[in-house]
Amino acid sequence: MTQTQDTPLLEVKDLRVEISTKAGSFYPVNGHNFTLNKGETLGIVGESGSGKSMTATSLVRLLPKHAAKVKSGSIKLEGRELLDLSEAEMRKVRGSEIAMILQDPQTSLNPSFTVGEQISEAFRLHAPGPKKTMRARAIDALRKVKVAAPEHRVDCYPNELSGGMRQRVVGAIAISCEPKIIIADEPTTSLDVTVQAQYLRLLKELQDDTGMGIIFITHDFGIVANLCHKIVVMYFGRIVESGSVERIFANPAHPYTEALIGAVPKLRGHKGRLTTIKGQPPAPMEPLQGCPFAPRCEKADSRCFAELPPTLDADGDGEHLASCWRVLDQ
Amino acid sequence: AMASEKVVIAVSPLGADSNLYWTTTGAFIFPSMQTLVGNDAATGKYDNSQLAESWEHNEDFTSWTFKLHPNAEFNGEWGPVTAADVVHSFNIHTGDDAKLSGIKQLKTATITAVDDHTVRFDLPSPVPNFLFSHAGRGSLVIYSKAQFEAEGIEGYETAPAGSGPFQYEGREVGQSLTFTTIKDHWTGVSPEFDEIEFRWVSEPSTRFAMLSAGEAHAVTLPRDLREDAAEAGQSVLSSSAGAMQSTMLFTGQFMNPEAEETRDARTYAWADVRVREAVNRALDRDGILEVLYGEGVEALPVYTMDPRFPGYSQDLADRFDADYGYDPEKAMALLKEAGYPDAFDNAAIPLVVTSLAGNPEFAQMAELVQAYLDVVGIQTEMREQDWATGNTAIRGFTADFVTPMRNAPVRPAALGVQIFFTDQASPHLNVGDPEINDLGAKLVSETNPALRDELLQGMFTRIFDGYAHIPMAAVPASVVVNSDLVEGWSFPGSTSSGLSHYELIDLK
Amino acid sequence: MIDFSVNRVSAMRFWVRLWSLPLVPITILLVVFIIPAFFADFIAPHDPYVPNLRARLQPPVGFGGTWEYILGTDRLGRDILSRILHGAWYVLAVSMIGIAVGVVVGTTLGLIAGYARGWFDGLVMRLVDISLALPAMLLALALAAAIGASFLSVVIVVGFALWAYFARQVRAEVLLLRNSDFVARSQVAGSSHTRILFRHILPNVMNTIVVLATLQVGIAIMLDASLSFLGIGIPRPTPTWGLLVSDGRDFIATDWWISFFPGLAILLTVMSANMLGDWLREQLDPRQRQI
Amino acid sequence: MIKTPILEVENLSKHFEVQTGIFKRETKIVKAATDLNFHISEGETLALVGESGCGKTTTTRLLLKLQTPTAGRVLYDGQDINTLNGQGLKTYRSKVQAVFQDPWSSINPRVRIGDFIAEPLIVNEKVDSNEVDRRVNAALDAVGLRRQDARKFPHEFSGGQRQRIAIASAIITRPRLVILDEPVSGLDVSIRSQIINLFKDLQAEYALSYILVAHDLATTRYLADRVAVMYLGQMVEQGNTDDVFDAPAHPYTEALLSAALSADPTEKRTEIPMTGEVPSPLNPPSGCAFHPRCHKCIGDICKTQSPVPFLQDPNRTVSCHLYDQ
Amino acid sequence: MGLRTALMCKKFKEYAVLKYLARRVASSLFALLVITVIVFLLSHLSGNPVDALLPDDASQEQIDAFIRDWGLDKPLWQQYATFLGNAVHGDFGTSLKWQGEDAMGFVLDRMPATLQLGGLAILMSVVIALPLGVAAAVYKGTPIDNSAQMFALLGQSMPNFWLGIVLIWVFSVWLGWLPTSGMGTIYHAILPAIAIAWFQVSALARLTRSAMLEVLDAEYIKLARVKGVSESVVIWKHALRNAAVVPLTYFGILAASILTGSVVIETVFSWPGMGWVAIEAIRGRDFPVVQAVIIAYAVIYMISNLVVDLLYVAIDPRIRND
Ligand SMILES: Nc1ncnc2c1ncn2[C@@H]1O[C@H](COP(=O)(O)OP(=O)(O)OP(=O)(O)O)[C@@H](O)[C@H]1O
Ligand SMILES: Nc1ncnc2c1ncn2[C@@H]1O[C@H](COP(=O)(O)OP(=O)(O)OP(=O)(O)O)[C@@H](O)[C@H]1O
Ligand SMILES: [Mg+2]
Ligand SMILES: [Mg+2]
Repeated sequence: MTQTQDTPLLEVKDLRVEISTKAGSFYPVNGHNFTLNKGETLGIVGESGSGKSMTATSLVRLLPKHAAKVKSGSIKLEGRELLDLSEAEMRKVRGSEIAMILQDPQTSLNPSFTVGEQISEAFRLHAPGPKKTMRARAIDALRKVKVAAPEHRVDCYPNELSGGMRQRVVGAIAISCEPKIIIADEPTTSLDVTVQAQYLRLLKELQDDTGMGIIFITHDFGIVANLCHKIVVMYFGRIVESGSVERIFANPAHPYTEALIGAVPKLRGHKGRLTTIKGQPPAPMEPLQGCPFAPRCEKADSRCFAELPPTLDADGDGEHLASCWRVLDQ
Repeated sequence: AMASEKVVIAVSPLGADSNLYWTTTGAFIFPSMQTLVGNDAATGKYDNSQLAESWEHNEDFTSWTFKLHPNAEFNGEWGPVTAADVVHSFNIHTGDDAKLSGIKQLKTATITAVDDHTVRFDLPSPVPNFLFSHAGRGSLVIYSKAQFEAEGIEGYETAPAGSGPFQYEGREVGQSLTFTTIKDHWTGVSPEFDEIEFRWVSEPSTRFAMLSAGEAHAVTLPRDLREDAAEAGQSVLSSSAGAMQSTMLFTGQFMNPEAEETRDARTYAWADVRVREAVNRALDRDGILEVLYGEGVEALPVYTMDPRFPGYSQDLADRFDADYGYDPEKAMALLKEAGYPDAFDNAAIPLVVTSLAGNPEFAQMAELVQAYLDVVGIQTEMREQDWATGNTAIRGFTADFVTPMRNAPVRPAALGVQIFFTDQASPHLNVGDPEINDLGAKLVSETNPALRDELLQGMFTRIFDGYAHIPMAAVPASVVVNSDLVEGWSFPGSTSSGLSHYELIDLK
Repeated sequence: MIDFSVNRVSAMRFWVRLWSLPLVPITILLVVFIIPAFFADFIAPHDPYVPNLRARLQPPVGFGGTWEYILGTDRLGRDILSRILHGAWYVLAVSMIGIAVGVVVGTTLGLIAGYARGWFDGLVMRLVDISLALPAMLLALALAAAIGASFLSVVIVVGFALWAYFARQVRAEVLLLRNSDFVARSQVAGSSHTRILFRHILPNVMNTIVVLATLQVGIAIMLDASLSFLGIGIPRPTPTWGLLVSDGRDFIATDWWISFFPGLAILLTVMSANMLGDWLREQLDPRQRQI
Repeated sequence: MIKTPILEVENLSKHFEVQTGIFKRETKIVKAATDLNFHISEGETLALVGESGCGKTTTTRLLLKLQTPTAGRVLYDGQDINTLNGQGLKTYRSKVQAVFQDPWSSINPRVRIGDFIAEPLIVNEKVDSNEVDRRVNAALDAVGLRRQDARKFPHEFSGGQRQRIAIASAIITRPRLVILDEPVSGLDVSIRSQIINLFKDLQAEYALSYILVAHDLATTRYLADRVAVMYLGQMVEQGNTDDVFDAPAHPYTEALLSAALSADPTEKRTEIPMTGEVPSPLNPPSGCAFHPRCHKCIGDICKTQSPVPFLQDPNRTVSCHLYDQ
Repeated sequence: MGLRTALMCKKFKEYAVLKYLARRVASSLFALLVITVIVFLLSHLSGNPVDALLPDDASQEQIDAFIRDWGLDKPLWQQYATFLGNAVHGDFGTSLKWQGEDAMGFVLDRMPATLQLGGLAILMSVVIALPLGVAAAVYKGTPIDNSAQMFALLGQSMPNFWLGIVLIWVFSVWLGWLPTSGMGTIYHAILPAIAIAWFQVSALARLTRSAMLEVLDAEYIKLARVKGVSESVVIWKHALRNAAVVPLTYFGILAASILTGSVVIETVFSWPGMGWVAIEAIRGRDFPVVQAVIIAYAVIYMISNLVVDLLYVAIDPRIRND
C-alpha cells in the first residue's frame, strides 16, 4: 500500500471553513490536513454534524453560498491550487476531474429528466458531441455500472428505477468523465445491505480499472473497514485521528476513535456490553477551552480541559496522527 | 367638424338593452326612431318636430287626431311613414309583452287610420294629457310595418328601421350602440357628424376618464364629478327643462283613518302628522341640495307638481319656506308633543336607500338626511339595497320610511299625483287619505281645464299641508361634454336618460 | 414525513427569534389597525358621521389643507382621518369574525375529513371543490340580495370564501399527521380517536391555522372592499375602509385624498398582516407552502 | 427451559390494495405479509430481518393492532387480539408497547415529555396523579433521564434522549412485550450503543420480551435470541440467532449475511454475489419469490412452486425447495 | 419490454386516461348539480324579479301577467325541476333583462371576452411572477428578494377596483398610452389584465419562490452543480422544471381568483364579459342569466382544474410513470 509518487492526487493543507449565521460563526472544518493518492480510498468518519459533508463540499467549492466560505488553507489537485481557480475553471474541474456521489439516491437524480439526459449532460459539458453519440455514451456508462438492459433504462425517469439502480446511475454520472477523484458522501446509507454490498463491489472494480482516488464519507465502520485504505476521524470540525485502516482499528490512538469502534456491535464475536460515549457533541457555537472531546472522554485529565492538544505523531513514522495529549504519554 | 367624425357618448347602462322599445323601461334606440309628437329643445314644449305635423282633440279629450308629415319616410328603403305604421306600432306597443310605463294610457284607447296620413285615438274617458303618450318618456314609437311584414320581429331585433335622423347601425350587447347619420333626412335636419355611438360604462370615474382622455364627446356623470369636470375645463350642459324630481316617501296607509287599528307603532310612527312635519322641518334642504346638486336647483314644494303642467300652485311654492323650512327646534318640539321617541316601542325608523344606477346622489342624500334627523332625535337605520330589493321591500311594506325616488316631471302632474299618492297607485304608494282619493276620482272624469286645475291644486295642497311626503328638488338632466370637441347641445330632458336631440350636437 | 426537527432548531433560537421580530409590520398594524379599532372614540378628532357642509372637500395638510382636518374631508365635510379611525373597528371585526368562521368551519371539516377519510372525506372535498368553483363575489351578491347587505352577510361571505382553504390545508396536514409515528404510538398506547384528534393532531395543525389565518386577513379585507364596491358591503354610513375607498373612487383624479388615505390604510394593514404571516410561517413552519 | 409464549402468530397475512398506473386507476395487491407463523416467549428477543419492503413493519403493525390482518390470527395469552375489547383490549394495550425508528417523528412535539410518557398509563389504567408522577419518575430513572425533564418539551432533547423518552413511555405500563421497529437506525453511532445497552438492561430488569426489527445484522445478532428472516412478505427462515448466523440454511439468509460488512478490517468475508434486482412487491416472482436472485436455484420447481416451511428442528424452520426432498 | 406489451401498455394508458377523465367529469357534474341547487335557491330568495323588471308604478295586471309568464307562481321545487330539466339541454330560459336573448347563449357570447381577459391576466401573472419568484429565491435575503416580495405584496394589498381606476387615470388619461375602457384591440385588454393579474402575481411569485427554495436545496441540484453545470442552467433548467409543478397546482385557484377578479374589473373597465353580465343580471334579478352565468363560471373552473390535472401529469414524470 505504499504510494511512491511525488505529488499526491489531492493535498489538503490547513483547510478552514467558516460558517456565519445570525447567531454567530464557527468552523465546521478546522485546520484539515490530509492527502489522497492515486488508487487510494480515504474514509472520513465521525458523528453527525462533525463537518464531514462540509469538508467534502469545500473540496469542490460548492459550499452554501451565503453561509459558508473557505477561510484559509489550500486544496491542491495534482499540485494545482483549486482555491485560486476562477468559477468557470472550477466548473471544468467538477465532473471531469473531481466527481461527487451524494447520499440519497432517491433525491440526487432530477425527477424531471430521463436518466440518459442526466448522464449525457455530464458528457456534453466536458466533451460536446451530437445527440446520438451522447445517447450511446450514456448507454455505455450505464453498462459500465452494471445496469441491466441499459438501452431501455436510458430512457427511464428516476422514479421508474429501484434505489440500487438509481444509485448506480449516480455512479455512472460520476465516472462518466473519468474523474481522478470521486468524493462519495454517505452513498449507501439508504441502501439495503445486499444492494450496498453490490455497489461497494462496483466502486472497487471501477477504482481498480481507472486508478481513481476515492474519498468515502460514512459513519459505518463496516464500510471503512472493508473499503478504505486510510481513515480520517472527525470530531467537532477537527481531524482527531488519521492513519491507515489497519493501524487505527488495531490500535486507536484517540479515545474518541477507540470508543467509536467499541460502540459498534460485531457481526461475530462477543456479546458483552458495548462501549458508550457519554453525553453529546458540543453545539457548534459553544465556547470551548481545551480538547472538545474532553467532557465526554473517560480518560480526560486537567490538561485536556485546559489546552487544545496539537496534532501528534502516534507511531513515530508520520503515518498515524492523532490530536490527543495521551499520545505524548505513550 | 372633420370629414368622418364619430360622436361617442358614454352613459351608465340602462335597465335593458333592447331594440324593442315597448318592452323596456328605457332605451337608447331614440336617435333612429321617432314618436308622433316632439319636444322643443329649448323649452321642452310639445312641438311637431317628429312625425305628426299637427293634432287636435275633441271637447272632452276623448278623441285625438294626428296628421302625419306627408313626406316622412323610414330610413333604409322602407318607404313613407303612414297611418298603417302608426296602427301597427300601436298594436305592438299595447301587446302582452309591453312594459313601457308611459303607454298605460294607450292601453284603453282604440286607434283608427282615418286616411293614409291621419290617425285617430278614441279614449273611454277624458285624457287631457294624451300628448304625453306621444312625446318624451315612455311614448309610442313608430316602427315600420313594412319591415315587420318582411322580416318579422327579428328585423326589429337586428336593425329596426326608424324615421329619425340617424340610421340604426348595430349593437354590441352590453357594450355599445351605433347609429349613422342620414345625409338627406326628410326633416332636412342634418347632423354635422357621421356616426354616433353610445357606450355603456357603469363606473362614473371611467366615464370621466373617457371624457378626459378625449375618448368620449359626452358623458353623464354624478353631480360631484360634474363639478370636478367643470373645474377641469369641461362643459356641463343642463337640460332646458327640469328633468327629474326627487323626493322621499313615507309608505303605508298612514293617512287612512280606518287603518288606525291595524297599524303598529313602529311602522306607523309617521301616522302622526306631527312626526311627518318634524321630519320635514329637521332637514336643511338648501344645504342638502347645494351639496348634492349644486346651485340653481330648485326646492320642490310637492312631488309631481311642475310649473309646466296644470295644477301648479304658486301659493304652495310661496308657503314652502315657512311650512317646510329648516327648523330643528320646532321639529324637536313637535316630536316631543307627539311623544317621540319615548312613546314608541322601537325608536329606529328604517331608512331604506336604493342605489339606483346613475343616481349616486341618493346614497349621499340618505346619509345627510340621516344625520339631520339624528340631530332632532330621530334614529334611522340605513339599508343599502339595490333597486329591485328596495322595491320588493316597499311592496311588502317591510320598508317603512322610504326610498328617495325620482321620476321625470315630464309626466303631467295629473298623472303623477295619481300614481304616487292615491288609490290609483300601486298599493304600497297609496297613502290612504280619503280626501286625496276623492279628489283624484273626480279628476279622472273632469274635462274642464279650470276645474281640473282646481282639483289638482286641492290634492297638492292636501299633500302639502298633511306633510304626506318629504319633497326634495327639481333637477335638470345634465351631461358633461368635452369642451375641446363639443361646442354645444341643447336638449329638453324629456327622455328617461334625459338625453335627446342628438342631431343638435354642435361639434367644434 | 414531516420534519419535526425544525421545532428543535427554532426553539434553540428563541431569543434570536425574538430579536428578529418584524417590528415594522407590527408597529404599522398597531398604529393603523389595532389601536384605532379599539380607541377610535378617544383619538378621532371629529365625529365620523356628522356632515359639516361648511368644510366640504378640504384637502389634506400639505396640499392646502389645515391641521383641523389632517387628511382632508369628504364630499359631505366629514373628517377622513376620523372616518378611517372609526372604520378600523369594523374592518377588524369583519376580518376577524369572518376568518374565525372560516377557521372553525374549515378546521373542523378538514380535521374530521383527514382523520376519518372515507365518504366524509369525499364529501368535504367535493364541498371544497364546489366552494372554490363558485366565485365568492357572485355568491356574495346573491347572498347579500337574499338576506340583505349587512355586517352579518359580509361576515358570512368572508367565512364562506375562506373556509375551503382551511379545510384543504388542514386535511392535507392531518393526512400526513395521522400516519406519523407519534399518532401510531398513541394508538398503541390505547388512546381513543377523540384523544388522538384533539391532543395529538389538532395542536400540530395549529401553526398552519395561525399562519393561514394571518395571511387571510388581507384577503378578508380585500373582499370586504370589493363588496363595498359592488354596493353590498356593510351598509353606510358605517365608514368601513372598503366603503371609504369605494365611495371616493370617482374622485381619484380630482379629490384624490378621499379614497387615497383609506386605500393607504388598507394597503398598510394588508401588507403588514402578510409580512407578519410570512414571518410567522418562517418561524413556525418553514415548509408550509403559500396558498 | 420451556417458556410460555406471550404472543402467537398463526398464518398471519396482510395484503394491501394499491392503485397504480396513471391516475391511479389500476388496482394491484401488495402481499406485505403472507402466512406468517411465529411466537415470542417471556423474556425473549425475536428479530425480524430482511431487505427493505419485505414486510417487517407491516408485521409489527399487525401485532400492534394498528392494522387488521387480511387473514390469520395474533393470539395474546391464547386470545385473538382482533376480537379483544373492553378490559381485555386495555390489558393488551398496556402490556404490548412499541418504540419506533425515528426519534423525531415518534414524539408529539406539542406535548410535554411527562404527559407523553404517561399517556399509556392514563388511557389504560385508573391511576391518580400522584401515582402517575411516581411512575413517570420511575420510568425516567430507568432510562437515565432526569426527573426535571418531565416538564420540558421534546424539542429540548437530542435524538438519543428522545429515544430514551420513547422507551420510557413504552415501559411505563410494565409491558410484557415491546416491539422495536428499527429503534437505533435513526441514531448516531456514538449514541447507538447507549440505547442498545439500555435495551439489554431493561430486559434484564423487567423480564421484557422484544420483537426487534433491524436493518443492521450486527445489532440483531447482538440483541436477539431468535431471528426470523423475511423475504417479500414471507418468512424464509427462523431459528436461534447463533444457529442462523453461523449456519444459514436458506440461500437468501446466506447471501444476506455474506453481504453484511463487519466493522473489523481483519475479518475475511466471502461475499455471495446476488444477481438481479430486488423484485417489486407489486409483481412478485412466481414460485419461490427468491428464485431469480438465488445462487442455489434448483430448476423449475423453484420457478413454479412456493416452498412450504420445513421444520429442521423444533426451533428452526426453513422455506426452501432445497429441503423439500 | 416487448413490442406487444409496449403496445398493450399504451392502450392501457389511454384507457386509464379515459376512465380517469370519466370519473373526474362525473364528480364535477355532481358538484355542478349542488351548485345549481344553491344558485337556484339563492337567486329565488333574493328578491322578486317583478320589482327589478317592472316599473315602480306597474299595475297589478301587469304584475300578474309577468308572474304567470315566468312561472313564478309555481312551487319552488317545481320551478327547480323544470329549471334543471331545461338546463341539462343548455336551456336556461330567455333573459329577462336582455330581451329575447337566450340566457346561456347570451352568457356564452360573453365568455370569449372573459376568457380573453382572464387568459391575458394569467399569462401576465405567470410571465411576471415566475422570474420574480425565481429571482427572489436565487437571491434569497438580498435586496432583490426584498424588492421582489415588496412588489408582489403591493398587488395583494390594493383593492383591485381602486388599482383599476388609478391605472386608467395614469395610463389612459395622463399618459394617453392606452384606451380607458371597452373591448377592441389588445391594447384595451392591457390595463384590466394588469388590474387582475397583479393580485395573482403576488401569490404566484411567493409560491414560486418557496418552491424554488425547496428545490434549490435538493440533492439533485447539488449533483448538477457537481457535474459542472453552469448556474443559469441549474436554475432555469434543473430547478425551475421541478419547481414549476408547485405553482401549477395553484392554477385551479388562480383560475377561480381571476374569474372572481374579473367580476369587479370588468365593471370598472366596461369589459363586456361574463363578470359584467353577472353583476348586471344579479342586480336586475335576471334569474335565467344569473343561473347560466354562475354555472358557466363553475364549468370554466372545473375544466381548468381538469386541464391542470392533465398538465400536471404531462409535466411531472413522477406521476406520469408511477
Ligand atoms: N448551510 C448551513 N448553514 C449553517 N450551518 C450549517 C450549514 N450546513 C451545515 N451546517 C453546520 O455545519 C456543521 C457541519 O455540518 P456537516 O453537514 O458537514 O456535518 P456531517 O458531518 O456531514 O453530518 P451528517 O453525518 O449528519 O451528514 C453542522 O454543525 C451543521 O449544523
Ligand atoms: N398502507 C399500505 N398500503 C399499501 N402498501 C403498503 C402499505 N404499507 C406497506 N405497504 C407495502 O407493503 C410492503 C411491506 O412494507 P413494510 O413497511 O412492512 O416493509 P419493511 O420491511 O418494514 O421495510 P423497511 O425496511 O423499508 O422499513 C412494501 O412493499 C410496502 O410498500
Ligand atoms: Mg453529511
Ligand atoms: Mg419498516
